Amino acid sequence: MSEIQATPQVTSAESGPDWQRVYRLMLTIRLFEERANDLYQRKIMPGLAHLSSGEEGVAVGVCTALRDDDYITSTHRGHGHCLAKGASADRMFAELLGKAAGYCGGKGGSMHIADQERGNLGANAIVGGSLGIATGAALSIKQRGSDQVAVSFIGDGALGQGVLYEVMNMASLWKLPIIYVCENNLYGEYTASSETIAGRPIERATAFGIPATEVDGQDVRAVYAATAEAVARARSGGGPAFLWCSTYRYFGHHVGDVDRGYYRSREEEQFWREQRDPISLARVWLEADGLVDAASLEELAEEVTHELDAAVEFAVAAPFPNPDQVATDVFA
Amino acid sequence: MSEIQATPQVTSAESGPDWQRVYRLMLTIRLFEERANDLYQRKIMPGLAHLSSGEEGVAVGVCTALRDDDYITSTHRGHGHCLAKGASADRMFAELLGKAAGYCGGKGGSMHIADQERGNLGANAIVGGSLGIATGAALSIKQRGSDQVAVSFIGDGALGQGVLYEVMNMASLWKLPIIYVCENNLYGEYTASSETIAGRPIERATAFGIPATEVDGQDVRAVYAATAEAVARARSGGGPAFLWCSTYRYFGHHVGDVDRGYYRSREEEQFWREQRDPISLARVWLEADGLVDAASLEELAEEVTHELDAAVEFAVAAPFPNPDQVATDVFA
Amino acid sequence: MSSPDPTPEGESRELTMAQAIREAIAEEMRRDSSVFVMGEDVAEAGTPFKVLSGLVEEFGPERVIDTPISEPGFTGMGVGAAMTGRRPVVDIMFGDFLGLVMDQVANQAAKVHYMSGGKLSVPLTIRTTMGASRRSAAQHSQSLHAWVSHIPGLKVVLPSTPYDAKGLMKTAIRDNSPVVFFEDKMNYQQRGQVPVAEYTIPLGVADIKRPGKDVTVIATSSMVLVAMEAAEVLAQEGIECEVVDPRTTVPLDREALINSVGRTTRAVVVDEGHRSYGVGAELAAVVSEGAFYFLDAPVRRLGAMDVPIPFSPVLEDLTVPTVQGLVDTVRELCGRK
Amino acid sequence: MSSPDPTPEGESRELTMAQAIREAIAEEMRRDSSVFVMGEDVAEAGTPFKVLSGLVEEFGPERVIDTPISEPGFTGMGVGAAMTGRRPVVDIMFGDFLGLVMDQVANQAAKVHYMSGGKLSVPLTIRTTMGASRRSAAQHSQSLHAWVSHIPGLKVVLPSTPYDAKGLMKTAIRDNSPVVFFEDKMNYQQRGQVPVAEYTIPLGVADIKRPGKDVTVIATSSMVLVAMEAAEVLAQEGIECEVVDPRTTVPLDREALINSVGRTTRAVVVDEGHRSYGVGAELAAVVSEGAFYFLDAPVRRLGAMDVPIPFSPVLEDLTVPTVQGLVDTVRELCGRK
Ligand SMILES: Cc1ncc(C[n+]2csc(CCOP(=O)(O)OP(=O)(O)O)c2C)c(N)n1
Ligand SMILES: Cc1ncc(C[n+]2csc(CCOP(=O)(O)OP(=O)(O)O)c2C)c(N)n1
Ligand SMILES: [Mg+2]
Ligand SMILES: [Mg+2]
Repeated sequence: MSEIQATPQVTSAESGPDWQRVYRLMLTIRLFEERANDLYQRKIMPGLAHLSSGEEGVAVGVCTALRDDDYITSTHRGHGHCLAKGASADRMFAELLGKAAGYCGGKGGSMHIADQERGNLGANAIVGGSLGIATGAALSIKQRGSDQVAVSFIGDGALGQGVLYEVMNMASLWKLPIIYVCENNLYGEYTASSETIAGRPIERATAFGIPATEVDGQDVRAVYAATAEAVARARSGGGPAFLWCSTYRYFGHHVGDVDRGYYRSREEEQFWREQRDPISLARVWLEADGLVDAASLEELAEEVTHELDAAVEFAVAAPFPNPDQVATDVFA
Repeated sequence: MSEIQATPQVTSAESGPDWQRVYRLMLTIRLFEERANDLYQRKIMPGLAHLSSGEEGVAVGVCTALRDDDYITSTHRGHGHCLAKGASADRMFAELLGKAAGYCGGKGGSMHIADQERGNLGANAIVGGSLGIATGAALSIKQRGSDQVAVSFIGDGALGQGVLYEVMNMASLWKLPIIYVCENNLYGEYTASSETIAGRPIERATAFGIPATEVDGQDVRAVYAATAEAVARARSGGGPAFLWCSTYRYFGHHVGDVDRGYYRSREEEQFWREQRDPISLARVWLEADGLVDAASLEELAEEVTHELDAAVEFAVAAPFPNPDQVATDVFA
Repeated sequence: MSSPDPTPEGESRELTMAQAIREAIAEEMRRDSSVFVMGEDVAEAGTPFKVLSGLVEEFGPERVIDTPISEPGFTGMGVGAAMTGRRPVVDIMFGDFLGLVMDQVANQAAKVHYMSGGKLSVPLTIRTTMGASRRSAAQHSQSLHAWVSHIPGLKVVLPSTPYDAKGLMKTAIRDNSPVVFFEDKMNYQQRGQVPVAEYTIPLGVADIKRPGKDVTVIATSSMVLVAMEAAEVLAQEGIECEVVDPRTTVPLDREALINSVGRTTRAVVVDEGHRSYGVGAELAAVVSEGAFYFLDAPVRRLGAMDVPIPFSPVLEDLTVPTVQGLVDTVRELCGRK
Repeated sequence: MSSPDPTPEGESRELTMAQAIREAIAEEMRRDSSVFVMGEDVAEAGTPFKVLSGLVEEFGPERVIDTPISEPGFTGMGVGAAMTGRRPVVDIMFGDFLGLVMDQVANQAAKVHYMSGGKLSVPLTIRTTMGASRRSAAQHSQSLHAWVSHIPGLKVVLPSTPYDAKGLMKTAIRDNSPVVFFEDKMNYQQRGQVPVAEYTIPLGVADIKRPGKDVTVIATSSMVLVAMEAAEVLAQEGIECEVVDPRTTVPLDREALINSVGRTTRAVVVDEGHRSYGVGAELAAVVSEGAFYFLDAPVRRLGAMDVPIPFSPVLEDLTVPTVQGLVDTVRELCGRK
């Protein structure tokens, strides 16, 4: 199995993360999603998948500020979170194809991918469905006296789910080490968030006494910095935080959502792809800061491509689960 | 049947309500609850009931600003709302005793009392359970092009229920004519609100772009004024409002909650009863303004006592439903 | 078919079930201005399954309302709107999301009429989906009609053909009680004749989808298709299945089920909910009790396996009743194996 | 009783069911520091039924946590805490409030283990209540165990005696799967012998509460008391009832039920959930199918009427199975009427 690299570790608050690895991870997600889309188009991947291309800055910026033993919960649009938290692409592809070698033995698929070893408590196909889980993990952390933190990734659509307010209230009351990261990609399915969100989004957290920050989700540095601050506070008992990250999904709501004209314009899509791409933006300052050059980027892209192609190959060749697996794992 | 008077009507914005009737209504609720408690103690009333003594200022202040055709939804602590909206005490007592003459034919009881004719869409035994109903009534009003309004009474405990935030969001987005009236009586059952509410309560509404007001719930004039303002705005298409009314329940959470020492002090109870009683406070300014005098108050008290005693008598003597009623009204 | 011939005197045309449902709702919206639709992505998107395409264009956004992703909130609002003069059709995109709204459905919608002694009523229709086999995994594949069928005060509809879907939907919308209407995702593209002229189908009347004398197959929703195919196979072996479709679980046409089994003396129940504590249990119990003295063999039940629906196609396909599985069961029941 | 004699070698004392449950939880909390309790008014108030009185005094507010009135939120948190090393006991004050948490229970708790291919697990216990007859009206009187029994991945416990309640609660807390534990409000003050020494009772083992040869009465939760009383009455008429208590609906001890009916040839199922689409339907279907060739009469079902539970005592008392109703049913089943 090829090994996609683990979450970049923050060695110290001063030194900051390894930005090359940050870049690599974003690129990995981008190329992963392209392959997922391709597998779907070629009818090798069953079901649907929700791609996160365009949103890599959030997943990577957040997870870069986390430790391996920190928890995340993810969404239906969760490949990026999973990779950013350190999962291997090969076992992820295997899961997407329903193979036994997948993270969930093929039982979960794209919408339920979880990676116990890296603290990914799972994607969730219920909008807002993992908010309770993440907040409960934070309660568990506190009860165990650990200095882990939990991150709950949610979409802007999850602001519609009442459970968010229930758990934010308890997280605030009990000063739980949890960070709610909301990926505002402007749409929930085929409806603009502006039609479904009244008032100022971050006030939905501050109303509960939770510090909230608006973050440019396309700037991985900004995401990292905001997360690192929230994580530091949470680790030291300072309680929850809420990050409202503006971002954009390039693909449709799911892989099959191709004709999008009725809910958003080509121009808008183009703007984000061309002007606000988190990977291109990172590349500019990485080059400017001398952290990478054209040659090293080329090399890196080749490496990632190679790894992902190998991962796809592995997954396609991998066997399906045995029929007897259908009845296992119902009870623990 | 004795007739408890209807909701005092606001004849015009200037003239204001008939304050004598306001006073009478508060007194009616107080004496109603005393009798309900008595019926429980004497084991004539089955089940439990949640008394609202001490909170009359909110129920009456709010309903005084409403028309007969406006809607309210109520809570498990709903006798006051029901009376304030114009229900008859005799049919209410009959309902509390499970009699056929009750508002719901004895099928609802204290926790489900409803009065279709006066727009009371019902008490609810699920905390926050009528928030959807009230907000839906407001949507109906808007769709029908009517100038009615809907009021949803809730307790401070309902701030814990996620559905509140879901419906406030929609009410705000769609500018629905609804007023959320929260009766903050400092406790949800046996737990202090301070232990269950993070942040500043009114921000839970303003976060959704809903104007919110903190109101002294023991001052019926203040409640009336805040409601009248919200109602006027709602009637003219200005959308929802949220009123956070501080108040206090004199009795226990329910009629059986007698030893309350473990969750609140005698001193606190005494303070509210003696210093903050909505009826005594009203009496002071009514007398000062020359709207009532000792004699008229005495007369009024006698009248109300007489009416309520007759109502109890009626209810006690009234027959239980026929057994065949058990299977009717399942489907409409 | 014992149901009225769809083309007795008038014209008919072939529609998909999705089209038939849309037509029913559109007709009722034209007929009664108090009918409106509310849910996630019901307007321009016309739902993910495109069932409601075109409605917002005809009726406007005031009557085809896109909501936030707030199932408890807008379902509750549907209850309140229904109590105050409207006839909402609330869309719960996937039946799995019923978990979010059971309080609104079971504690509010179902009980308001009774608790108020008949004074208030809730003419609400909730449309939702059921059915697996789409590789949608455990949280998007459930058939949870057992939950609502268990709660007094709710009517529950499970159409199996475009014809039934249209006629039952119109009745559901006109009904003064809350109705939960389950659409099997696998049925949406199924085609069938639907009359041009208006018609309705009463709730609580089972339909014999295929007459037969050897064994009764009681099938619901998309399982009717499975039963019809199995009956075809079995007919070639000389086993004549009577396929009975209850069409509504509440009210349940107990008599029709019992009568059929009384004639055939054998019964299999096929329902796509999980086998245990599912709708199939009730149907089997009703027949076992009601036709006890006629039964030549125990009533058999087929349902989804008692496991969360797995993603992997090779596993998912094992979980739901199949034509082959039903054929085998009937053969065994008739002593042909 | 086929269950281990409560006083084989050790002492026992009489406890109420409430005390037995409290003792079970307290013992498990002492034994395993990862066990904690969470819910509304569970701490100083010890729940409205005083089941948990004294726990917060012993274990402190970090392990006996009063929550806001946020059932979906804190149930979800129970799931997450369970997935990350804790063993939460979540308190849902009234079973009726399950409507609020079915998404957390059915879509999350029940499925996490399976969806993750066995990698994650949810050792969560949810305590809640069931049962009518308290004049609490429609929203505080339901017995909704059918909902959770239908969802694969959940275990479901319905104790009928203090002895069973204690032993089953301890097993539930130690179980690595989510368990929903239903306590009948009418049982809380019921007394029974409970050993001083520690013991547990496995899930999935039915208990013959009274042996008999003429008819099997399969009864759950407080209906076991109804069955025991009815059996007493019937014994005087020479009808010997075997009262079988499944104790858990999931896993279900099918064999024990079928074997008993195989011996007696007649069966009545008594469960307090609504009759239609309820747990009783499954139990009846299991027995009808499994004991078909032994049955001398159709399996009868008693359950709550299919109406919302009314407030008025004269109506409420008509809705739930009674001793008299059961006696009549058994008599009729045995041809004594
Ligand atoms: C409770 C629930 N309601 C509806 C859906 C259907 N659905 C799946 S994704 C989605 C939109 C989610 O939007 P958002 O949270 O903004 O995430 P995004 O897809 O934009 O990343 C909806 C409505 C669901 N999965 N769960
Ligand atoms: C959803 C739900 N959870 C719990 C309860 C039990 N319960 C009944 S009243 C109550 C407290 C409500 O507090 P609040 O809203 O402040 O109203 P108050 O009783 O103070 O008037 C609780 C927890 C309930 N009825 N519904
Ligand atoms: Mg979005
Ligand atoms: Mg309160």
